[in-house]
Amino acid sequence: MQGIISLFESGLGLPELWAFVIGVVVFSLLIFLFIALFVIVAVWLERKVSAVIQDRWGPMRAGLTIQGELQTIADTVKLLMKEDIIPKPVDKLLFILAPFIVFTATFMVFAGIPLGPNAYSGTFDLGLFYLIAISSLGVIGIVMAGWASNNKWSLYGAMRSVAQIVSYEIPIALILIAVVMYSGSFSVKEIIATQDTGYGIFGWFLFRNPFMFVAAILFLIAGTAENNRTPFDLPESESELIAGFHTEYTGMRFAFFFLAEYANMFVVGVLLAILFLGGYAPIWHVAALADIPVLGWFFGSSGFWIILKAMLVVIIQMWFRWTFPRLRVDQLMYTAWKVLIPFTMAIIVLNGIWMKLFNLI
Amino acid sequence: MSEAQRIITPRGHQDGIILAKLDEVLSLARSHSQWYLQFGLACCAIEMMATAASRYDLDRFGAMPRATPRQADLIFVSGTVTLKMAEKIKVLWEQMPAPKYAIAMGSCAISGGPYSRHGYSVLKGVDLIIPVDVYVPGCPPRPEALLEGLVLLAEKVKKEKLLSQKFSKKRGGAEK
Amino acid sequence: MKNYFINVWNAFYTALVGLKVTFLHLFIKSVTVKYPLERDKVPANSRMKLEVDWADCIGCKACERACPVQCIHIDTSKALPEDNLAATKNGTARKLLVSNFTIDLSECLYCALCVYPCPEDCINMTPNYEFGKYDRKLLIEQFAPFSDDDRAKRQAFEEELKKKKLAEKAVKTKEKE
Amino acid sequence: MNPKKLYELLKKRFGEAVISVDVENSIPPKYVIQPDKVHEISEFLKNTGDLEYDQLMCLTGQDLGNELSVVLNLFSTKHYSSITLEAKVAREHPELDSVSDLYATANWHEREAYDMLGVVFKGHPNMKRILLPDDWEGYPLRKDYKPADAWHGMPISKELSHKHN
Repeated sequence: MQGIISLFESGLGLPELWAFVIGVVVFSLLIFLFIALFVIVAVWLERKVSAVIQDRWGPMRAGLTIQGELQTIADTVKLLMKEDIIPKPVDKLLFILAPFIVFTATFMVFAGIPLGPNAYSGTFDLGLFYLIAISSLGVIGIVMAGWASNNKWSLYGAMRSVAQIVSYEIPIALILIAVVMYSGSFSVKEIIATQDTGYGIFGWFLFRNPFMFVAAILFLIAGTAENNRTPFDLPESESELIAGFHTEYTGMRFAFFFLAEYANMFVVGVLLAILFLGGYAPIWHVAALADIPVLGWFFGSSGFWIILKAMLVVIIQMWFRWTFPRLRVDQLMYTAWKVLIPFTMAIIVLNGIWMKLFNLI
Repeated sequence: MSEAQRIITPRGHQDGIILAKLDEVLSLARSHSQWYLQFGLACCAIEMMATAASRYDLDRFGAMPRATPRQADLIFVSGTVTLKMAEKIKVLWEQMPAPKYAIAMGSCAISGGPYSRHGYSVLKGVDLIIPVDVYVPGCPPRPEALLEGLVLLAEKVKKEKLLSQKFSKKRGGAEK
Repeated sequence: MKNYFINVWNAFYTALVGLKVTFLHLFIKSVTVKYPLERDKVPANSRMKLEVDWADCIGCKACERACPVQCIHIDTSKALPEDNLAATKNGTARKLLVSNFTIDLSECLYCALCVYPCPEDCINMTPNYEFGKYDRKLLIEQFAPFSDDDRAKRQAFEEELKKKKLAEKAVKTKEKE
Repeated sequence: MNPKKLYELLKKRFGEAVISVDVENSIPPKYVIQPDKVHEISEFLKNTGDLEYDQLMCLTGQDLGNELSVVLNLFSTKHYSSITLEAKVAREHPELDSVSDLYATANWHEREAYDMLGVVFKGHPNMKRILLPDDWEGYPLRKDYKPADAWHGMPISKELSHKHN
């Protein structure tokens, strides 16, 4: 982002303030474009993954080939054209605000995500802390949506969502401690730099010790629960709660929830990539590529690696969704409080012992 | 689709080529994205479920099942509409956002079917309470027949011109 | 404590088994019939749409009486001088003209009870299932190839005949008295 | 137990309440009883040692023309025998004792008989319509039932429904 601002400042000769404002706007638009593009691809991919797992074809009629690649665009156009219903008994202000808060929380997370060593919007010393804190802000929007809808199913969905996210925040935070024990810093750049040892995937925290491997799996489970996806989709379980907290939302307002859900999937993917898969660090360094103008940029700082790794996690999440049935509420709470939290605590302790044994401290 | 052309005569519009073309594109997109609310009432519901399953796969047409009427574009009324249930169908229909469509599946939903003469508790056709776009006859229809109904509906949606209609209304109701 | 770990391991292990099952389905060929492009073969004797070969109908109304939901309607009239009625394919001479033969396909049960009593085998179930319509009135199928004017003409002729008969009867009864 | 023997046993115990037994024309044998003794007789049949009719297979209402009747099909899982009880009730005030405290199955079946024929079961915990809407008028399975023109503004008969056709 600094690069863009300085480009406006020096390249176009704009005053500092204007350059800053325009730079911020341009950068946010770029992020928005990226999210929209990702969601369009991810929704299509999700439907295709589900189709393949169920031996079906999936969308095949919208688009130029038989794979229905324009399906999501058709859906978006349709959602844009739908009537916007605001039921009479709702709390109007909260009802309108809720989807935007949910989306904004997800949107803000992207500010802390680095795509390459030089491609990030801001430098945070507590970058990881920021990511976790902001990504769980969306639950406020969900509660607002559930409360404002004046619908019992919405309220149930919202309440379940709060209980779920509050519970699953804890194992995630505890796993962060395990990671930070290795990196010694909360800065995302620092964490990635610690993993970029030159040994390719063997530098990743995933393979540092057996407990970190378990921690990665637990993080994936907790992350899936964080963004309310099957098998943890209790806030919007359609067989019990109609559509949970977004039962009363139509057209574009619903699309924002949709957008936020898929963007959240990407966030979990990126977090997992940063924490365990080496972030934007390439899987192998090819020194010869760095000097070639386009390829060097593409494999160096374009975000290719981190997006690839995040996409992998996103696909694994989709795989989860079309494999597992939904958990019961008590099973959900059992998983969080009686399995994930004790296990993560044990991982921290064992990590410390391991590091002491191998003189890594 | 001679049937389609016969019923839906193209509306006259003088809104310029851009609006008309845009309308065409938008209607094309809408015709490929009909999220449906399933309203299974009797034996036809089983065929409807079979249609959504792997063998016939409604998802190929861009049709996604939605649990809430607020996010649905299309309602499948499949089965015997009793008077007690008719009220609920009406409520659900009114909760759907426009533009919305309905498909009546099976003899019972279309006209009461076998209950049309002596069924004291059966509504004689769901089109008495909600406007039905496509009638899929059969007792019950094959899954392919329902898919044909969906294709017929898509043909109908493609011919709609929502934008032109809206703007001509704003300009003083040239539509009439 | 031991149970707890066994439980956790079982949960994890069975989840992996589930993931394996769905993963293997990536390599199974799709079972979908891509309907508008290809379709299932329907057995030749399957009961779908009713079809009537009007040229063979003798207007006996056996099917109308057999129908459990009364969705068949047949009107017959005496043949006009200009209609020359050919014999049916079974060789039966047609004495009446079927001026109106409608089947309300929206009420039809597809039970085939109308097929068996037909003496001329002219009403049949066909394996055609694609006849969705935009309007319910279009589901009332008319099999007699006459325009409404034609039908009105025939009805008028029929009524004239009836009147004539009544008049003749009246004359006869008067003569008897 | 032999139907004739059972009839004599019942006659001895309940006297006039047991009217007749039909063995020839009815399988299983049909005992016609007084409506005000249905509960007592069922209780006796259920709890007596060598009878033990512990299952109610079906409870049906009938319209016999000038009177209504309620038929209970009882079955003994232990002795593998079944009998039919029939109680005839007046058309004007059809009232009967509920057997829902003896057989849980009777709960819904009695509600159905009430829904379709208007037979009131005294002592039933929740005597209201089960299939038709609560504000429905008339009892459709009575032979003199004439459906109304409309319910909540929705026409019922086909002729009224499709006047425009």
